[in-house]
Amino acid sequence: MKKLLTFGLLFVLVFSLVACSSNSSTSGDEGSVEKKTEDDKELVIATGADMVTFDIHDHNTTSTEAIHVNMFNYLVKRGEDGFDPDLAESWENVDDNTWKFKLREGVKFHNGEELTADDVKFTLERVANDNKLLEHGNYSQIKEVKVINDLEFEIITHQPEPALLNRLSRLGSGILPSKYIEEEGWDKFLENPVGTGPYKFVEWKKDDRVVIEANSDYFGEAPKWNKVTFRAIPEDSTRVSELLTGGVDIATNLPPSDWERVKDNEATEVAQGPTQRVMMLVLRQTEGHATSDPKVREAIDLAIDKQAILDSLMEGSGTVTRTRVTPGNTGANEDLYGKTLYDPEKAKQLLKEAGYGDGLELKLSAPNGRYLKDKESAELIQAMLGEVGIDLKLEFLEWSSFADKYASKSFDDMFLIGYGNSMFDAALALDRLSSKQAEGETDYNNPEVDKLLEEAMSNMNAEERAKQYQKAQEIIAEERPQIYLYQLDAVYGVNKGLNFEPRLDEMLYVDDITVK
Amino acid sequence: MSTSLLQIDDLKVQFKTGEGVVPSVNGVTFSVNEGETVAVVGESGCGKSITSLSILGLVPSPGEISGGTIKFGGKDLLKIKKRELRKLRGNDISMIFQEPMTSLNPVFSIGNQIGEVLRLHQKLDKKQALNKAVEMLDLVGIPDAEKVVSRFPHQLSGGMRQRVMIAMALACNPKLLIADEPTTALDVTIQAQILELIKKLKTDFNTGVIMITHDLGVVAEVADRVVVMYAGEVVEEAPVNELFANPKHPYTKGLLSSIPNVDQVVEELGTIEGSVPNPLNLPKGCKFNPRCPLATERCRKESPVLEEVGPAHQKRCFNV
Amino acid sequence: MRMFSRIEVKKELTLEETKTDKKAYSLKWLKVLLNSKTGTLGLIIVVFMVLMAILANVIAPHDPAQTDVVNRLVPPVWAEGGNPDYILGTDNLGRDILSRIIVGSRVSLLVGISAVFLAGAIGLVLGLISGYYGGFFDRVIMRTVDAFLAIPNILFMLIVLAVIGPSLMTLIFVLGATTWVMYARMVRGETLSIKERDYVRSARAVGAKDIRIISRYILPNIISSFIVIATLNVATTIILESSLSFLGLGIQPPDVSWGLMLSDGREYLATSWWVATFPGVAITITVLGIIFLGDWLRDVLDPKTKTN
Amino acid sequence: MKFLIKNILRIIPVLFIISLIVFLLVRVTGDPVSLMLPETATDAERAQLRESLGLNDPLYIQYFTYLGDLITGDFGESFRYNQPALGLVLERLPASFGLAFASMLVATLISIPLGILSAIKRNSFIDLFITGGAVLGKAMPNFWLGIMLILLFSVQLNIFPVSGTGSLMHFVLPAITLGTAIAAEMTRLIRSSMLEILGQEYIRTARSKGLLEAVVVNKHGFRNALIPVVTIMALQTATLIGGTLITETVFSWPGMGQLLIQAVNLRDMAVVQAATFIIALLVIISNLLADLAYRYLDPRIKYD
Amino acid sequence: MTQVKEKKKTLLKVTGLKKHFPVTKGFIKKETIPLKAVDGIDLEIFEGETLGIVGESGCGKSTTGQMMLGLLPPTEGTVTFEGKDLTSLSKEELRRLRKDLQVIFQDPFSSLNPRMTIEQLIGEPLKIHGVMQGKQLRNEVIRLLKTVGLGEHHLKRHPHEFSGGQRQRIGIARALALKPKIIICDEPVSALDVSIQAQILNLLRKLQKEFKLTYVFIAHGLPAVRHISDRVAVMYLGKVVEVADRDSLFEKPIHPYTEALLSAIPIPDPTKRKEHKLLEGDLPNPSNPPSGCRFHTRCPYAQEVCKMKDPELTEYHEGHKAACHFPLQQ
Repeated sequence: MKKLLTFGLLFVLVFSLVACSSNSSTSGDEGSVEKKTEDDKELVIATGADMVTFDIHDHNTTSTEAIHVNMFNYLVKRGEDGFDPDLAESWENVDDNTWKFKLREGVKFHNGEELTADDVKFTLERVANDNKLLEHGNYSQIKEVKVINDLEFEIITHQPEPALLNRLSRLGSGILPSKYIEEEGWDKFLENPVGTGPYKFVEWKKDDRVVIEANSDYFGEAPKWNKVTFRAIPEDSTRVSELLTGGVDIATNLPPSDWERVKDNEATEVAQGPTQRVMMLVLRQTEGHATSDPKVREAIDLAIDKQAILDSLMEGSGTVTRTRVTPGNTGANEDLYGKTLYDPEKAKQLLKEAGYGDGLELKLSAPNGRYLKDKESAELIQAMLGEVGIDLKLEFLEWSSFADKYASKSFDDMFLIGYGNSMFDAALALDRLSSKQAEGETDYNNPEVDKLLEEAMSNMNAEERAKQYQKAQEIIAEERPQIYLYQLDAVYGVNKGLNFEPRLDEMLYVDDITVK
Repeated sequence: MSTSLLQIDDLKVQFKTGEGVVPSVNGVTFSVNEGETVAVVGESGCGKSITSLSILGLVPSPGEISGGTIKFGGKDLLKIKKRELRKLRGNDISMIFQEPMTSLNPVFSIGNQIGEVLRLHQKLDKKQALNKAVEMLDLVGIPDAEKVVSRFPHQLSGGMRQRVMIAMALACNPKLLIADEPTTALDVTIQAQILELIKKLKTDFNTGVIMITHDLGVVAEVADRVVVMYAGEVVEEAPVNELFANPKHPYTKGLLSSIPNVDQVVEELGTIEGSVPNPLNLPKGCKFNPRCPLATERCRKESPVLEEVGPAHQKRCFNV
Repeated sequence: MRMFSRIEVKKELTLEETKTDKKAYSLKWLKVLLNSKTGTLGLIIVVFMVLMAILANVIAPHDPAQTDVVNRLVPPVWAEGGNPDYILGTDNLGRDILSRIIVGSRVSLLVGISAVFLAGAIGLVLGLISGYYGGFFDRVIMRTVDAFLAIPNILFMLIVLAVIGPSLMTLIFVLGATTWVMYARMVRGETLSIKERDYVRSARAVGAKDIRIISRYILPNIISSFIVIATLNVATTIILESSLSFLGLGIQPPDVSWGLMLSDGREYLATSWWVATFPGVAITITVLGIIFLGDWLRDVLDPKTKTN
Repeated sequence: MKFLIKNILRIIPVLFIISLIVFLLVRVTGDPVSLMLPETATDAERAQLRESLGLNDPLYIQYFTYLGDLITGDFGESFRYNQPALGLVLERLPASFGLAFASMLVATLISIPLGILSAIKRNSFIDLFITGGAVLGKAMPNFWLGIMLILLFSVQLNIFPVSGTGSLMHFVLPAITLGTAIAAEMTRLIRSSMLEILGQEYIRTARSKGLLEAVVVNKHGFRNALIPVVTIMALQTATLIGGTLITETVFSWPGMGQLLIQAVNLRDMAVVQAATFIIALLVIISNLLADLAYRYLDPRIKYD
Repeated sequence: MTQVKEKKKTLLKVTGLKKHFPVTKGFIKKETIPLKAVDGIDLEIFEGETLGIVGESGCGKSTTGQMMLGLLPPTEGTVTFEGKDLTSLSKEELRRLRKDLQVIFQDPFSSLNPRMTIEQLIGEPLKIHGVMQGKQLRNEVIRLLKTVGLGEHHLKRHPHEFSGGQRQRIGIARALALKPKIIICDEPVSALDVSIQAQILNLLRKLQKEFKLTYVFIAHGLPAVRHISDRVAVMYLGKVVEVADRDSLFEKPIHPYTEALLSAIPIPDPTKRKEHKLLEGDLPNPSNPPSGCRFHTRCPYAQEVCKMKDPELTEYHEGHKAACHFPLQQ
C-alpha cells in the first residue's frame, strides 16, 4: 500500500508541474516581460531558422534574406505601386533587351569604399554566369552589364525580360563590394560581409545569433537601432517562451496554439499579415488516375471547407483563394482571391456522375512539419473528403524524403505543397503548369494556357501581360490541376512597446520597427 | 577456571525471506573465558557463523536477532547503543573471516586498512598508525613488513592476507578474537602456519578465542572446549579431550567416525545418512532424528534439552 | 534493481531436497510473484497494456482518427469545461485522447516489442558465434560492435530514417539494427563465462557436439539475462520512438503512437496540458511496469536466486 | 603507456568500420539536390547541380575518394555553408562539449547521493521513491522535460534564461534536461553496484573494525562501487551526445546537435559524415579515458 | 600387492606432459607470460587401481586431470589411453572415446546444467552416443539413479532442488552411464560437508568394486586420498615430486615436501597434538617458478645444488619414486 501511495505521489508531482504551467495561461500573468521603451536602443528578433549564408547569391531562403535586407541594398525596391529607387536613382527601358540605370551618388560600403557601377557589374554578372549558384536560374536572363561610367550602366538581357525589375528587387541583386572581394577573397567576405545597408555586420554565431549594428554612414535615413540581434530558435515553444520572458522583442512563426497566450500577456501582442505562400493540392491528370476526371477534381475542391481549416488550425488567420497569384504580385487575378468553393452535396453529385457513387480511394502525400500545420491540414482534408465518400489514404513524409519524391515526380494521385513566390510575378507562379514543365507531375496540358504563358513570358507591355496571366489563372481555377486552399499568414509575437507591420515579402526591415 | 569473558544465552536469529521466516540460530548458549579457545563445530548451515556474527551485531539483512542475550564485560551487547557496540568492534572484540581474499578491501593499501583501526580506537595519527601497522605485520610473521604496508591485498598470497587480517584483528589488543573458519580457504601447509600463529598469539596476549570451523582436525589442534552445533542448536558441549574420547551425541559420534584418518586406513568410513535439513522445514522433535540411527518414537515427537552428562559436558539427546 | 537479495541467506542455508510436485512448484512461483509487490504491479501493468493493445478497437470509445472541429482541445472530464464524451479531453483536431491512447498502445508496444525481437535475434546469433568460437569472427564482430557503440543510437536512426523515410517497418528495422550491439556484447560475455563452467566441461566430457553445447547448455543459461535485458529494452525503445517523433522521424500519421502524441502535444503544453500529459503518463506507467517486471524477472530467472 | 598505444592501435579498425557505416548511411541516401533547390526548380537545373557535385560517380569510387580524403582530414565541403565540414563541426564542438560536461556533472551530482541512499535504505520508502523517480526520469523524453523546465523555471519563476548561451545560468536548464535521463540510469546502476559491494565481505570486515557506518559506506563501499560506474559512465557518453541532438534544439544551443539535425535534413552529407566521425571519435576517446580511470581506481589492475 | 602389479595392464599413460597457459593481464589488452601449470610429468595408471594425485592449489593437478581426459590439449607430451594417443585423435574420434573416459567434478553446484532435469542429465551421455533411447533409456537412468542411492521420483527434478551430496551422486551417475573404463575424480569431495564426504567416498569405493573401475583421484585433502588410493602421486608446482604405493608414501615419505605435507595435517585427536614441521613461506608464483628444485625455497634441507639443478624422478624402492637431491629415506 505504501508503495502505491508513492506512485500516486509521483504522478501528482508530474501533474502539478504541468498544472502550474497551464494555470498560468488563464491568469494572464505569464513571464516577466516589460514593454519596450524609447531609451532601449537594442532589438532582438527570434527566427525559426538560422541564417544560411552571407553569400546572397547562393541561397533561396526567405528568412535569410529577411536579415540581409538590413545590410545590403538592391538596385530598386518594390513599392506600393511599381518600383521605388534604392541604390539606383533612375532607370529606363532603352529597348526590349536593354535597361539603363543611374546609381545614387555618394553611397559607401561599410568598409568605406564608394559604390560604383563596377560593383553592380561584378555582382550581377557573377550570379548570371556562375551556374553553381542557387540563384543563378533567376538571373541567367542577364547577358551582361555594361558600365558606362562610375554611376551609369546598362543591363542587357538575352531575351526581352518584362520581369527584370522584379528580379532586381530581390535577394540576388544585393550589391556587393567588388574591390573588397577581389582583394580579400570570398572567404574573407563570408566571414566579414560588407554591404551598403543601414546596419553593419558584427558577428554570426551559427545556429545561435546574427548581430548587426548601426551604420552611421548610411546614405538614407539614420538607423533607428544601435544594435540588432537575430536569434535562431528552432523550437516553437522555446521561441514563445523567450518572447514571454522578454528574451526577445519579436518572435517570428508564432504557432497558433500560443496566440492566446501571447495576446493574454500584458506586454506582448500578435501581429499577422499575408505572405506569398499559398497551400495547394497538386493533382495528377495522368490516364489511370481518378483525378484525371475533371468532375473528380471539382468534387475534391468542393468537398474541402478551406475556411474551416483556417478557423480550426490557424485561429482564422490566412486567406482562402482560388489562385496562386495573390495581390501584390504582377499579374494577380484579384477576382479569384478571397474566394472559395465549398459544396459537399454537389461534390457527392459530381462523384456520382463520374461513376464513383460507391466511393473512391485516393492517395495524398503531404510533408510533415514543413509548413504551418501541414500535417493537421492533411488530416482534416482526409476527414472532409471522407464525408463525400472519398477514402483518402495519407502518406506523410519528412521533408527531405518529400523533396526526393517531389524531384523525381513520383507522387501518386495528389500531394500537398505550399509554393512561395519571391519574384512577385505571375511568371514564376504559373510556369510549372506549362505542358512542358507539368509533364510527369500533373501531366496538365492545355494548349491555351501554354500559349498565354509563353506570350506573357517576354511581353514587354505590362498591362497586356497582366491580362494574359489573369486569363490563364481563370482557366486553371476551372480545370484544377492545382486546387488552391489558402494563402498563409505570417504571424509574429511582438512586444507591445513596438510598432511592427508584417510585410508580404516577410522581410524584417528593422528600421520599419519603431518604439511606440 | 578463569573468569567468563563472553556469555551467550538462548540466542535466537531468524531470516525473513520471500519464502517465509527461516530460523537460523535457535537458542544457542555457551560461554568463553579469558585466554580460552572455544571451538564451534558444525556443518554448513548449522548457524555457527551467524552466531559469531551476532556477537558483533553484524548479522546480514534480512536476518535479525529475535531473542537471547550476549553478555560481554557485564553489558548485554544486544541492548547497548550502536555507538557503544561500534567502540567494542575491532577494539575489544575483533574478527577474522574465512576468505582473506574477499575480506580485505581491494582498493586500499594494507597499511591503510590496518591503520584505520588504530586511528579509530587508539586515536593514533597517520604516521603512528602506520608504524604500529608495520609492527603488527612483523608480529604475525610477515617478512618485509615495511614494504608490505604499502601493498594492496591482491599482491599478497592467501596465507599472507590471512596474516594481515590477524594483524588487523589484534592491532588493538582485543580481549576476544572471533575466527570464522580462518583456515578453510588455505592450503594445508599454510593452514598449519596460521593455526600455529593463532595458538601463539592466544598464549602471548591471553585472548579469548572463538574458533568457528567444520574441521574436527582443526578443533583437535587448537580448542580447549568444543561446542557442536546442528540445525541452529547446540547438541553437545565438552572439553576437547573429553569430546574426542567420549562423544555422547550420535551426531558428534557420526562426525568423528566419518573423518578419514591419515594415520590408519579403514575399509569403510562411518557415515551419517541423509543430509542437513532445510531450515524452512525442520523436522519435529529432535532435529537430528531423521538421520539418527538410534532415533525412537520419542525423538520424533519431543525436543530434547541440553543436559549435563559429566563435568562440563552437556548433550542434547534422549539416549543415554 | 534487485528488490530482494537472497544471496546472503543462501550462503548460510543449504537447502535439502523439497518434496514438491509440479503443481506446488508453479504455485511457488506465484507465491514469489505475490511476495514482490513491485513485481506484481509490474506484471499487472504490462498485462493491462498488452490487453489494451489487443482489444484496442473494441474498447476505444471513439474512432481515434475521427476529428471533431467543434470540440477541439476539450479538457478532461473533471476539469472546467470538460465533456463527458471525452474523458481525457480532445486534441487540437478534436480527436478523443483516450481513444488515441488506447489505439496508440498498439503501435508503441508493437514497435517496442518487434524492434527488441529483431535486435535480440541479431545480437543473440552474433554474440553466440563471437563468444563460443572466438577468433577472427569474434574480432570482426566485436570491432563492429565498438563502431556501433561509438555512434549514438539516435544519430544513427536520424540519418537512416531521414534517408529511407520513416514508416512503421523502417522504424522497427532501424531500432533493431542499432540496438543489437547491446545484446551481442551481453551474449558474448555470458557465453565466454558459461563456456568455462564445469557443466560445459562435463558436456564435452560426455562427448557432446558444439551444437548441443550451444543449444542445451549455453543458450538456456543466458536466456534469462537475455530476457531481462530485452524486457527493459522494450521500455527504452518506446522512449526512443518518442524522441524520434520529436525529430519528425517517428511514427507517421495516420498511425498513432504515444510518442507521436507526446511530441505533437508539446506545442500545447502551456495551453492545453492534457494533450501531451496523458500519453506521457501512459509511457511512464508502461515503462515503470516493464522495469518492475524486468527486475522481478531478473530475480526469478536467475538460477542463483531461484526459489528453492 | 603500452596500454595506451595498444588501445589506440585497436581504434583503427573501429574507425575503419565507422567510416564504412557512415558512408553507407549517408551515400545510400537520395540526392541532396532536390533539397538544395527550391520547389520550383526545373529538371535541367537539378541535373546540372548533380553533375557539378560529383554525385554521378559509382558508389565504390565515391567511397574510395571519400576514404582517401578522410585520411588527409578532408571531410569535404558543406553544401549549406560552403565551408570545410570539419571546420564547421569543430567550431561547434566546444558548445556541445560544454553542455555534455555540465550534464554529466548534473547527473553525477544527482545520482551519486541518491544511488547510495537508496542502496543503504534498500526496500524502504526512500528507496522506492528514488527508484520511482529514476523510472520517471528515464521515461520522460528529453524534449518534454526541456519544455517543462522552461515553462516552470523561466516563464513562471523567471529564474533561468529560456535558451541560448552566454552565461553560466544558461547551462542550468539544458544540463538538467540532458542530465536527468543519465542520472536516472546512473542512480539505478550505483544502487545495484553499491548493493553488491555492501554485500561483500570486506564491508563486513570494515564494520567489524568498528567504523562509523558512514565511513563504511563512503570509504569502503563507494570507492569500490565507483569502478563499474566509471565504465558505464563512459558508455553513456554516446547516449549523452545523442541527447544533445534534441536538447540543443529545444534550447537553441549552438552545438553539434543542431548542426547535425539540420545537416541531415538538408542532406548536407559532408557535415553529417564529419560530425558522425567526430562524435564517434569523442565516444572512443571517452571510453579510453574511462579505461584509464578504471586502472587508476582499481589497484588490482594498476599494479599488475 | 607388489607381486600382483606385474600382471597389471597400463590403462592410461602420460609422458612428458606440459601445459603452459598464456596469462592475460590487464583490463583491455593482455600481456602474456606463460604460466607453467604442468611442466613435464610422467605417470602410469594401471587397470583397476586408484591413483591419487595430491598437491596444494596451483600445483597443476586439475590441469593434469583435464589433459588426461583430452578436454585440454597439452602444450607438449602425450596422453596414451589403451595405446591410443589422445592428442593425435581427431575431434570425432576423441568424442567416441569419451565412452571410456569419464570425469567427476569438484563443485557439484556448478557441474550440472541448472536448466536440465535429472533424467536429461543422466540420460544425455547415452543419448549422445546413441546407446539407447525411449523407455529403455529411462529404465537405464532409473537403474543408474538407484546405483548411486537416488530414486525414480527424482527424475523430473532440476539440480537446484538437491543438496550438494545428492548432486555429486548425480554427477557420478552421469559419469557411470557410459560404463567407462576410467573415471577422473577431480576433487570430488572437497566442496562437501564432512558427513557427506564419507558417503561419497564410500560410494566411490563401492562402485569401483562393482564395475571394476579405474580412478584417478585428484585431491588436496590427504586423508581422503589415503583412504581411497592404491598409489599416490604428489605434485608441487607443475611437477610430480614423489609417487609411490599408498602405504609406503604415507609411512615412509622420501621427498621433504611430502613429509611437510603430511606433518601439516591436523590430526583429529587432541591427545596427539604435536609440533608440526612447518614449511616456511608461501607457494612461489607458478608463472615464475624457482630455479633448480622448485621446492628449494621452502625446503628445510635445501643446499646449494638444489638451487642449481632440477632433480630427476628416481626410483628408490619398487614403485616408489621421488625427485630430490637429498631424499629422506632410501
